[in-house]
Amino acid sequence: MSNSKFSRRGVLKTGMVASAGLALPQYLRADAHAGFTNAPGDSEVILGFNVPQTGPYADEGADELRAYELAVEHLNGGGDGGMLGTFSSKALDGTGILGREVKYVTGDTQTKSDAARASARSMIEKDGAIMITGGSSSGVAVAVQALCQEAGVIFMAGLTHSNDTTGKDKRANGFRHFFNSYMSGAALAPVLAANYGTDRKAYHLTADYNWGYTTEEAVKSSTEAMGWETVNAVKTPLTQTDFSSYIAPVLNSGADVLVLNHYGGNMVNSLTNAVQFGLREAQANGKNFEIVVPLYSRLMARGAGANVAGIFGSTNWHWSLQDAGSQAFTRSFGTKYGFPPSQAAHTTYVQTLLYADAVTRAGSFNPCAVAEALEDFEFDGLGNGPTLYRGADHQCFKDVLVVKGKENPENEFDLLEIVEVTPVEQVTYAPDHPQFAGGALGTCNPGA
Amino acid sequence: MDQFILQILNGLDKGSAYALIALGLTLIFGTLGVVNFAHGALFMLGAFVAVTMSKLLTLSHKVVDETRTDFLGNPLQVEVPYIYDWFGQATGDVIIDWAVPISIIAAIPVMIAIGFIMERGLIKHFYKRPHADQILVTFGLAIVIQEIVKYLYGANPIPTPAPSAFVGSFDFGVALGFDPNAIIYPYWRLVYFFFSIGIIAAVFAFLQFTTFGMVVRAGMADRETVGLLGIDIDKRFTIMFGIAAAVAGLAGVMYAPINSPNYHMGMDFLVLSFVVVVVGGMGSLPGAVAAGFLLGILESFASMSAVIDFLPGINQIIIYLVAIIILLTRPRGLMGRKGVMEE
Amino acid sequence: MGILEVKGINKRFGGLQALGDVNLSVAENTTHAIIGPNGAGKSTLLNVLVGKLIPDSGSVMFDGQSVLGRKPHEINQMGISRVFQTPEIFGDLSVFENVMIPCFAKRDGAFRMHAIESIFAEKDIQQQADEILSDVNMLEKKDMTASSLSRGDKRRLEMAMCLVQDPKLLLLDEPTAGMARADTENTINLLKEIREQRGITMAIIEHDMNVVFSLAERITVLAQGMPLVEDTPDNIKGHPKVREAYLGEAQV
Amino acid sequence: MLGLEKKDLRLLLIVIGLTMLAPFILNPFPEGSEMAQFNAGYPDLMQRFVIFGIFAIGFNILFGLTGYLSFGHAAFLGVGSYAAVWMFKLLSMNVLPAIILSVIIAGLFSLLIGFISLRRSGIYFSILTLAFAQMSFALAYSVLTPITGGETGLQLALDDPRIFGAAQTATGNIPVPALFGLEMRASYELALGNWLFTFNAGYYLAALFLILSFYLAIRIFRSPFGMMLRAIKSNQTRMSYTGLNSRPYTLAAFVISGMYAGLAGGLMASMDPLAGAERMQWTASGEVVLMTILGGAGTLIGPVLGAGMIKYFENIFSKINDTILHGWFAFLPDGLENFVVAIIHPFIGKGWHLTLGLVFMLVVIFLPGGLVQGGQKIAAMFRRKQPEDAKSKATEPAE
Repeated sequence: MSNSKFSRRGVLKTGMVASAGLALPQYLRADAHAGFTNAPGDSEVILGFNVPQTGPYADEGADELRAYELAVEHLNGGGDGGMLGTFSSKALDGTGILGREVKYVTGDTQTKSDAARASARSMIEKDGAIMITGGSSSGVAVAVQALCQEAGVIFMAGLTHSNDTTGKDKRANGFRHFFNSYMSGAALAPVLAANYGTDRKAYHLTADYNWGYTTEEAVKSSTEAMGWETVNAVKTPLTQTDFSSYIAPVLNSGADVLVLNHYGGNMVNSLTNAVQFGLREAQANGKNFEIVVPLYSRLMARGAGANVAGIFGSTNWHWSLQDAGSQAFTRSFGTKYGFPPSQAAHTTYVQTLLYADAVTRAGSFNPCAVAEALEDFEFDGLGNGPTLYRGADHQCFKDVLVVKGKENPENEFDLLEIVEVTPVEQVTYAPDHPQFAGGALGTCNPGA
Repeated sequence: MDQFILQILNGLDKGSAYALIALGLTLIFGTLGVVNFAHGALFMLGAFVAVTMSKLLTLSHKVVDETRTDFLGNPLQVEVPYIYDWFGQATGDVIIDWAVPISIIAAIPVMIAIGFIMERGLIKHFYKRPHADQILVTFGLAIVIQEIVKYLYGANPIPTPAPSAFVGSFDFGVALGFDPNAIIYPYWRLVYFFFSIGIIAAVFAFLQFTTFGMVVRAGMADRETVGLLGIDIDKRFTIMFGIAAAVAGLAGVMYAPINSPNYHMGMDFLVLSFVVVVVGGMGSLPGAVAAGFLLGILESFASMSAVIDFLPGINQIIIYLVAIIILLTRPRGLMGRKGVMEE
Repeated sequence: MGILEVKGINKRFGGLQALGDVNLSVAENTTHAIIGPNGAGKSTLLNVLVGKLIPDSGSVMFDGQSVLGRKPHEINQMGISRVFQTPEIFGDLSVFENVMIPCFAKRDGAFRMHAIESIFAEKDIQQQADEILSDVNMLEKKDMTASSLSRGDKRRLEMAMCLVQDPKLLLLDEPTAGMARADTENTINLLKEIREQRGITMAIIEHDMNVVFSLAERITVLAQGMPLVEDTPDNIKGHPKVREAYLGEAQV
Repeated sequence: MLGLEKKDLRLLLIVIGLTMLAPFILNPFPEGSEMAQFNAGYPDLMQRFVIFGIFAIGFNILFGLTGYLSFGHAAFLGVGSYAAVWMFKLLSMNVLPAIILSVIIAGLFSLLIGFISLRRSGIYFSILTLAFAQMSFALAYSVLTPITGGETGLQLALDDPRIFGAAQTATGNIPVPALFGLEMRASYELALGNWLFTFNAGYYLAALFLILSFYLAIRIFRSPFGMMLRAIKSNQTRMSYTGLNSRPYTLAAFVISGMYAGLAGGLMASMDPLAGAERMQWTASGEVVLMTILGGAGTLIGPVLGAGMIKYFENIFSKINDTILHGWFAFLPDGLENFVVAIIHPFIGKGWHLTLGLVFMLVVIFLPGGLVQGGQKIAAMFRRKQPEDAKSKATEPAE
């Protein structure tokens, strides 16, 4: 018995079975189609952009949405084409995807896994979305990725940095372009060693949830490998707003580096608090005291204002990169919206292009065909240099940027400067690396 | 020992923030009996008075600088604050630097006005309504205020630094004979602490030593009788609401440099402030203040890494755990009055 | 041996001796009044009897069982009902429901999980409720919300709620407080009627001498927490100590 | 019939009719039309309507009847969904044992929390329940990650034991929740002209539970127990001086409503096998409070309406974006179109919270008894307009 597990509204909407008031009990319509969820009709294809529109990450979500709209414009042949011109694969020609015009629906993840799944399900069930993308936290990414696996659609993760997304929680239908905790650690460690020496004592403050754990582990292991010592690692509650009681003891703990494994609002507050306590000017063990933020977000760094100056961190992409792809993207984004794009905007734009390209190369919207086309796909020209979408865990491998907060930013967008572009070899790991252990990709699910 | 002193200091500082927020809430909630879910929004509005002030002070006009280019390669438009034109750059910078203290002056009338409008326009009609209705209407109001702020200022936190004179920390350790850096505390947090104490003292003095305060206290105890005496208690309650809003707002203004304000900071503090008020005991101002300090200090101790190592997760739940223990051992919190919101 | 035997009750609130060695014996099938000037400890005594306060020492025996340490609802289940100074009724419920509740309490005890049965199927309870409402002349008001009743009707309703439980002892806390003279008369008559027709033992705490002397068969006088005298109304009337206590109050 | 009075039976029949025909009622607009945006007749949202309906009905048994305002009821829903997902992981993908276990676990958890919290009343009780729920949330999100999945939520995995079922499907995927082989996500689609109606197995299972829950709630409301609960709300002093012990009554009500929450949690996990910690956060507890008050606390149908309204806003309004707005107003001249879109823009998409907040305020200001009272007002208006009609209808035998 084959059931229609998820509706295929897209067909009806576009192909419009106008059977003039005739009751058509279309039970088990699966065979009538290509055999996968939400197979699009002949004229248009619907993508689901699921981003945080309310809650603390709403601005990041808004930037992602801008990038998606830009990507759709470019895919449909509008605008200046952005990174379509610099992308190494030339399959996309600005006529939509496989000749179908790209349409999209939007939803609000609220940065809650429940709400994100509800929103994604409505896109799949109601709007007939063939692919879901977006999100601004790992919890949401992992939750929606599992849902897409179950529903039989492709999930192109947005901003998600936890190892788990392509580690223990990886799924065959899910793909991540963004980098991860391990890569941050691997990229940061040598730069930190070069700048601060190998004889350092680190104190970690870690957000008490999955992403925090994986980031702490990654930074700890890669810095310890270089000779650093970890003095202490303290977990801080997600809902904490005032970190003073966690930061006050740091200076007297024997540590001379503070690592803030925090993101978003947590990062803004803990960094602001740390600077208030004078840690940046302080001396410890005869050295200058230093602060490190493993994952930087320029949007969020804005909230910390001048406090970011001189502080090292890593980022997936930055608009000041000089390669042709980055420049093309920054130009078309900046022209349309009047300010440079964030790394969240970049990764979501790239993910949309990569999906469209994979469909075109596969010649089918079937998620299994798309997944096959994405797996071990090598490309260039999308802002991160030569990149591999590894088939074993659906993680992109590319250069990682180590950045530093600018001392004298010229404007509110010019907060970070690139210190080093860590080459991809240095951040590559084996699929069965212990930090990514457990879980299995499974097999791709095309739905009913 | 030094760690211990450090966390007490920390707890006092945290506690003063809690006490100040709870004080405003308890004026409305514990004494007027209105379940005010919009109190957090008032706190947030206070912080955004500071944000607005610094935006106003840096209100700029654009000057094209041909020598530099922006990220798209066009000539750079440099923003020049009007205040530079009026006072010159040096004085202008000082004024901008002092935006937060300046906004305290602005916050008092603004917040009192907001409080008046809220009370006269909305809350007044809900004194006699069931608490359920009060919850719904104030929650709705809180969402609306929050969304308007989000619409105007975005969702991200906005840095609102303290004057540069207050940057850095005071080293208590040296003063007390410990190693340097053992007990340091940021100047601005010390300012916050003393500011809070000052406001709390002022509110108490106001209620204790003025006729107005006496009437209001009598009105809290027995509204009808005071009404019978021909005293217009409603008008006084409106003023009380204004004062409560001002206290919440001042708490917010001063908090802005500690954590960059964002539109949902009110909601983040809302639950906590309710817990503080109730643990302090309904209808008791000293109770709210005491509970604020108690929870602040305990929270600080719970965040010490030795404590967390011993009891993982204790820092996550300490406030709630303490609230449960206190409410189970003392039926009306620390200093609650009998019969206030017990039904 | 009375149905209610209070022996040597002491209760202190801080430094204040609220009750000092109080003895009281209420004989079955009588009306016993407890009087005394303000602050004499009448209310404290009443609260001890119903389990709201626990005395520091002494014993309270009701129908051969100790009352002390029991909760108000347990004491009610032993057969003591209480009428309050200002009527305590279920204001949000209908008059009919107000009297059904004590019927359930009497039949099913302090708690029963009858969550699925329909209230409309409880014919015996409904009948009892109807009967008591017609006894107090409130049958035509049975569907009204209790809070919308007049003050007199509220008191009658509360009385009905107590009577329907068929208590062994009815405690009345100033049943005529704040009433106009005509209402007071009505209440006196109502209580007399109850006393005669139902044979319920009553203990009345009262301030109004007129009421006391119209109803009581025995009177205990309290002053400053101490039992002054206990006697028949006639003997109490001319008792010098009583006069002194009340005059003393009047002077203040 | 069914031990119900005529009025209640009618209400039950209305609820049965509405839930059974929901796929039609919620999809009034043809596919592809501009108004299709407002269609809510897709499985996920329909399931959410009934599941949150159950949650709110249960909450109302406590709050509406006894007046005890629990601010931590989401904890029971969360615990229920964790229990269900663990059943899926350990036992099998059959939803029945999962739902049963979630009700039991939530019942036990609420017994514990209720037993402690009910030692206090009023606001003190509210804060105790809030504190317990916040502790549950904070711990589930962090240190209990091995049991709860923490941030990412508790999910199924390919290597789960599932001792009474297959760990994986033939195609190497995680099996989906099913009722004896009937998959919860299975749908039957009916196309009538341009209309498309979806009949989803999971929805109908949840709807069945809603009807049962609703029926049980009516019975409780009309039972002596229900009357006792209302009496507690009305006057606790009189309650105890009438020989009734309020504590077991309130505790029973607390546990019943906790079990309702557990049922909702179990169903939620059955429809979508993931349990996230945010389900237990105070905002989630606050949501059910708002649903109940919005619909009308203490009324039978109110909480269901309140739940439906909030979920509708959350899922439908949040998905309207400017592109859609431009589509709607494309018929207007350009300038006017942009103007209208700019006016509506703050209230849709990312502004859906604003709309919801305004709705809360408007409802409580103009309909003090919630949506139910609004409905009654409208009904009364019609009755006044056509008294003759109403009378002639009333004389007809109501079957």
